[in-house]
Amino acid sequence: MTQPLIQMKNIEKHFGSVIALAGVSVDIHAGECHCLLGDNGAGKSTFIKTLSGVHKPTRGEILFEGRDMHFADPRDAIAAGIATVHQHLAMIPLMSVSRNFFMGNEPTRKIGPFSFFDHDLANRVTMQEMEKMGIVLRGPDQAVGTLSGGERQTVAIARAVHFGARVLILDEPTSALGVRQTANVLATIDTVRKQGVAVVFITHNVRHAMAVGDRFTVLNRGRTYGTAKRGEITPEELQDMMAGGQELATLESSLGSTV
Amino acid sequence: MTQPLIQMKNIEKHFGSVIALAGVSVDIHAGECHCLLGDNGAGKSTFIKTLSGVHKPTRGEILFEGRDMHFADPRDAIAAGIATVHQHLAMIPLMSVSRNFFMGNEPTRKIGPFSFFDHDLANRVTMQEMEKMGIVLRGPDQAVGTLSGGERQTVAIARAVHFGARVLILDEPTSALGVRQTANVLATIDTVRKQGVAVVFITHNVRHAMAVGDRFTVLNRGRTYGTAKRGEITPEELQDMMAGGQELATLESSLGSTV
Amino acid sequence: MADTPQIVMDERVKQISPMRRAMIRPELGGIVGTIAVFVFFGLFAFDSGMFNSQGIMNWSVVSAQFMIIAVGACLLMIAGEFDLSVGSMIGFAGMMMAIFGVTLGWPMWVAILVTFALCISIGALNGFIVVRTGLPSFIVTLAFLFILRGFTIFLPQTIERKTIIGGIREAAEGDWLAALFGGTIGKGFFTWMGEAGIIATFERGTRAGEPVVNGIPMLIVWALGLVVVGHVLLTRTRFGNWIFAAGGDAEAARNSGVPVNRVKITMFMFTAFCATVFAACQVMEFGSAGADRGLLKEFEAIIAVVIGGALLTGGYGSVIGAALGALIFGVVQQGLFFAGVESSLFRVFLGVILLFAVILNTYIRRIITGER
Amino acid sequence: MADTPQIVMDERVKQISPMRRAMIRPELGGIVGTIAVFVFFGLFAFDSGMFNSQGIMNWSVVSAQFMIIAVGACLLMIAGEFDLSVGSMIGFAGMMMAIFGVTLGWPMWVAILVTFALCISIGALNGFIVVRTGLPSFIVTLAFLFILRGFTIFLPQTIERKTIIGGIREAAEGDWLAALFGGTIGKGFFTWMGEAGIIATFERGTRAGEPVVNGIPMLIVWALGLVVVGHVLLTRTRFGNWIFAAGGDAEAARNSGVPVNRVKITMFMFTAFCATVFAACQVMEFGSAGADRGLLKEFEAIIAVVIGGALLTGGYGSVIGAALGALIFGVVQQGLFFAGVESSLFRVFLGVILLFAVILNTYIRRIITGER
Amino acid sequence: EGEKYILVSHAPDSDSWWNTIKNAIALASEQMGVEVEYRNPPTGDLADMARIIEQAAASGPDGIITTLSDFDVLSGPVRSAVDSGVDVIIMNSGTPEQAREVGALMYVGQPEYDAGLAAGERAKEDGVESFLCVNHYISSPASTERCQGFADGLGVELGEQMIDSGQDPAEIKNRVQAYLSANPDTDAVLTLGPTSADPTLLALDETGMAGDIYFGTFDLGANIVQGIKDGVIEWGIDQQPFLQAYLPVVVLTNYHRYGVLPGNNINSGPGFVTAEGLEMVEKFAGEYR
Ligand SMILES: Nc1ncnc2c1ncn2[C@@H]1O[C@H](COP(=O)(O)OP(=O)(O)OP(=O)(O)O)[C@@H](O)[C@H]1O
Ligand SMILES: Nc1ncnc2c1ncn2[C@@H]1O[C@H](COP(=O)(O)OP(=O)(O)OP(=O)(O)O)[C@@H](O)[C@H]1O
Ligand SMILES: [Mg+2]
Ligand SMILES: [Mg+2]
Repeated sequence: MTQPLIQMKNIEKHFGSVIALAGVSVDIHAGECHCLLGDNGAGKSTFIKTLSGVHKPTRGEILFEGRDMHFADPRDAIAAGIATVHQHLAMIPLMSVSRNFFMGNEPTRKIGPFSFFDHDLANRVTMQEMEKMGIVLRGPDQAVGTLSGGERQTVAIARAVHFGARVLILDEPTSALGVRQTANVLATIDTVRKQGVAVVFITHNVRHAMAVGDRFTVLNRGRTYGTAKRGEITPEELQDMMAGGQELATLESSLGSTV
Repeated sequence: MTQPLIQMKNIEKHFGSVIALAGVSVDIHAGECHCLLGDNGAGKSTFIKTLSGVHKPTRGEILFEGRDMHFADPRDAIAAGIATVHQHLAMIPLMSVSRNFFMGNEPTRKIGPFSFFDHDLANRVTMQEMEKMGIVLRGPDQAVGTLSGGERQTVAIARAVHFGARVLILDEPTSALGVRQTANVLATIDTVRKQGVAVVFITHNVRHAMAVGDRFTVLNRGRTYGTAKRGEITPEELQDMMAGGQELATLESSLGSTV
Repeated sequence: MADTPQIVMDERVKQISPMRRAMIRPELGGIVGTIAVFVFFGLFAFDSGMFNSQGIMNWSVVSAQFMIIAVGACLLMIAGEFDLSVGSMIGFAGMMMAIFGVTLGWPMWVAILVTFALCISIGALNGFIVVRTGLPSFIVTLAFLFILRGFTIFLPQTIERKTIIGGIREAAEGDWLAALFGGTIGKGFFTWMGEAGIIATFERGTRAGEPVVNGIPMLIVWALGLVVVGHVLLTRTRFGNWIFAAGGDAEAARNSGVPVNRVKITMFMFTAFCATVFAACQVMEFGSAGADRGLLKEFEAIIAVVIGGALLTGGYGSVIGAALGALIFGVVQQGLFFAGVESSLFRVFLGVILLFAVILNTYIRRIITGER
Repeated sequence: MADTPQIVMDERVKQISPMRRAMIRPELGGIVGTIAVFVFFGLFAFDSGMFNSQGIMNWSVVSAQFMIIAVGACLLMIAGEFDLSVGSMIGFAGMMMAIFGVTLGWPMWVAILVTFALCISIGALNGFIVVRTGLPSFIVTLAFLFILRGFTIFLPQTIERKTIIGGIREAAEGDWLAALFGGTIGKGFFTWMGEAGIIATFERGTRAGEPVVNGIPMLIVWALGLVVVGHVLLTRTRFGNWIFAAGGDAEAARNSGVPVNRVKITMFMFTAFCATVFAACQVMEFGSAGADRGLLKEFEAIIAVVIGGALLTGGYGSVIGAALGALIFGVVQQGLFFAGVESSLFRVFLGVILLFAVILNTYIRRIITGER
Repeated sequence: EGEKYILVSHAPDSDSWWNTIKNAIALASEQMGVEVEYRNPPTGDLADMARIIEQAAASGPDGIITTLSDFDVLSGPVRSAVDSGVDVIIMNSGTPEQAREVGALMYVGQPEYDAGLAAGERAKEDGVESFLCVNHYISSPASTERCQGFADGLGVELGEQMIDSGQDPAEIKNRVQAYLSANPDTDAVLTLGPTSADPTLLALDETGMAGDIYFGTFDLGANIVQGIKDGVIEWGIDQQPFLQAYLPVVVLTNYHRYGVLPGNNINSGPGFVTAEGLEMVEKFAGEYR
């Protein structure tokens, strides 16, 4: 096995009196989709936020291609090639799609000593990228607020794909999406992975995870509960792990199969 | 078949230039779980909001036990026995759990000519009901903002169950929940249904729908796409309907089975 | 069917001691501040007359004034809105009472009642515009700040050719309703105290021998009454729950069956009511109405409420806290005079206290609500 | 792998005509308002001298004043904060220039530069407190409103024994930097116009024969300069995108790599810079600094910005709009005088215009952003 | 020795005219060896001022010096102060009659309406028929009285000749210009103090009307004195605020020490300051004048 792109070792994160992460270790490889699973409040979002520079871990280390990394803020993580689609959308409804698309990564053009936001480029790229994802915008200056939830999610993913050269993190991207949109997102993950990008995919849906995941790490109450490879585990086993090891047998029998 | 508890006939709803509902008809029976499915933006939330009194339908009629109903605002719907858990949580983070629980339905006690909020009763009932749902609170005066997302969802459902004598509407209650919490909610739906309450359950997850649904209505672009009974339809057929009739065959083959 | 799995207390959170929990309440900042303020002035201004009967009455009256408008502002702020037109409303209400009662010569009780009706309607209009258009109340009430002040200057100027109308005390003589705002109570008790030598008496003039403080002004009675009513309304009634809900998240409250618009409009009306009470007490006590009355009172009300721990964005706060905030504000303001601090520095103190108070309150609130 | 299904335009939305789309922009309210205002006064005050060269200069200068502070307030408001200390800052900055330049006798350019540095640092402090504590800027800047005004009264009183410090014009004589704020430009051109009879000349008094308008005041130059810089910054640069993002949703912007805190603090500093420019122009023109300068200017700035279509809660607005808002404000204010309207009614007009403007702007904004 | 006096004014603390008062009491307290404090309502709200007088009385000083800018509001608190044994002198605004009525020892000042009236009569003699009164403090009754008195002195209706100018110098300047160009046949301008006089000077200078239009003002300041010197301002009505603050302190001290008291009220104004004898005025304008 090659050297992992990112190694996160024994990450801990405390918020005041709340211990959100009590030691989580995960390796992320290029060209692989790593699924992060676990109960509500298990610490998945907190964990990926330490990776994307939003939170500084209280303890533990992050190695990027074997070298120690310290992100002071999300800009650093983005600069290092880590693109994130957060659970609670990182879109600004009042701004246009193209301004949102390039938020924090604005293309500039120099005119004399001054550098200006290159609107033409931004608009062109935005239209192209959105078209690739199968969404035809009225225009690049349409406000994000006028898009449907699924469309917004798609903008966020398209943006992350466009900029996220090395690692793409998706925090429950499919939870509010319809079947068709979900299929779309899963297909995108598949494409991106095949291009050699490392994908971290958080979901509560076993089927979505099984559909695209190469490896599965389950968190439980702020700790790593276990990691499994594709093919080594059945959906039912995975589901039991996600529920914190509790067998959901009684539910199964009355309501049928895996939820 | 008995008379439906609620009949909604040709409901239309326009927002300015946007036509959100272009004529949707659904019957809801007591003791039955009616699943409402459909793409993002199909109009599911808008539809149930006309039922719960949030929106007034532009056209169409609502019959409650055969009689014409007009809800001026959510209070009327609640008074008629329609309890709703909205997609975007109807909880107020800064308020205590018991105040949230009884919001809009405050129990009062008369002292002389004045009626006062009966805090003791409210606290007692809240603790009881939350315990029934398997959540032990620090105390009834704990602020909702300190609960995890799953716990909040549970408060909302417990509240609706407690007050929703006749009809319980759940708008994507499981989308952000973990496996265990989801199982919990599905089990609750099952219990409530067996008590003779009519349940309207919105979800994007075919398996959740199949697990508890008695009938399935699929909306598409503001219209009823079709209604099916449990046992008359396979999960795969249902999924195709939800995606607006498009076959997701290509996706299936590469990513395996239903998502 | 599943038996619902038993969820146990989260081991990942440190327990908070019951003692600490009992202390952590919205009013805590106000209580701490009040104690601090009294200790401070007790040390630095004790022999300045601040704590003799006249001195106590002095800062009590000032605090009571702040309290009256703070109660209204507090409930409105908890309901998620605020009102910048309070100060102008005070000036306007006083002026209307004067115009009705003196210029037009109506019986004073009619003048007062009509003014109350008028001002409460303006409050309702404010609220109506806010809930109807969805505009921020900052802007709507800022507009009314100007509109009401404009009329308060324009009307007497046009009608009476001056910006101040006097003679109200004479017009109100013997009026039953005016006495509710202008008089004092407990006269007998204070006279007794004066005779017993417990409080000082006048030394000369027509009132020689009478006690220097001859009763509790109705202003204070109103203030305490409003605080009690406001507190009970907020914490002990169904309507109080609606106020919190409307301010916490209007949309969520509406969906849960809370009549949010009604609650907000009612609170705007209540704020207008408080402003009118303030104006009535002022006019009856001083006997005149001027175009400059109430300037900047809206800020003073907001400051008292915020010092008292309420959240500017709504949904959180307490009337008791606001009342303590008003007390702190009043005591500091008058106390600085007693302590002989250079008066232009008063504002500097006010600003610094305000900053400290909100920082303390934010800290307390985060503990209570688990806000992040 | 799936080929992504082609999603077509939603047939459930009526198309908006290109003409309508071109018109619907944040400035529209401002443009419509400006036209309305000019038409109105063109009809009712045309022969009052409002539109001769002197009259034009008259309302231009007033509007330019508003513009200078409106540009700062606009960018800050778009970045999601606002500043109630602008007015006090104007008074404070002017007073510091006077104390440095006159009392301490420093060269005027040193005095000006030091004052700029000082005021911008105070702006940064405001911003720092806001981003650090997460308190609403309303409260923090309200505290500074009091603190700065307190010092503006206290300092000269202690140092100079007066609250107006004059003699600044004399101290600034021949100073290169002071000329940037106090002078006029284009004198030659106006003299020529006067001689050519294009503009009127004085008929009586000490300056008979000179043109009635003898140059464009630097105040106007600054106003236009700031509007252009602000507009380019906001719409054409990367930083401008950050301003929108910081105001639209600070958390989302931060997660996307926008340095939100830096943006907000910078905007507080820019607002302070604008206030100081205002103060410098005023001090140089009038030759004195007074403790009462700048009262209520914070509201006037906010009103201009809001009339210009910006959203009070941040993330939306335009500098051109704010400039038009300032123009409307200035023209209405002066126009009412030209038209001979009773001057105390000015406030009533202001309030009514403010209400109408925001309602119009809200309507436009909903169309643009699809807000609900 | 060390008697304690409190001077209460009605002015908001940004009003610069009161500065002279502060300087005067500083000087008087130093010379007489007494302690004098200055108090005022921060926003100029007279109801707040009533509280300050009550507070002052409560703190038990030997005497209070206060203005009586609204008799209705202030008479109660002042009378209580008198009755509780504090000696009071009324200064600046109010009238001698009102001072007597509240039981004050005496009145030092310039009755505002009378001052306006005198000014109006003087202007009438000089042939003025219409005027503009620049009121920068419209909500204060005293300033309106000045304008009213002036109008009555001229024998004309005040009407819309009084404008609410606000306190921003640029706005004052431009409002004056706007009024004058809309009403070009205005004969005279009356300003109520340095706040409105300074910008008005500039306004007249810019419109070239300086020296041409009849210009009178209340109260003095550095620029006003310069204006008088330049012949732009006809006269300034000097109510000599220095005396209004200085004399009461001296009177009270001597009264308390030796029991002596002047037999009458002192009118510190109106005195018309014109181009003659300006030297001392010029030197101390804004500080002691
Ligand atoms: N800023 C914060 N301050 C305090 N506690 C926090 C903070 N952020 C998260 N937590 C707590 O940390 C724990 C982990 O939260 P996190 O959001 O990482 O869970 P999650 O696994 O993403 O859950 P979900 O599946 O519901 O999204 C929770 O108990 C949460 O309440
Ligand atoms: N208040 C409103 N004003 C304008 N348009 C609206 C409003 N509410 C909903 N819509 C539009 O109506 C359509 C239906 O929205 P709705 O929320 O009902 O969809 P949904 O089926 O619940 O979707 P999802 O599965 O994403 O929750 C969407 O196009 C939405 O943009
Ligand atoms: Mg999460
Ligand atoms: Mg929905």
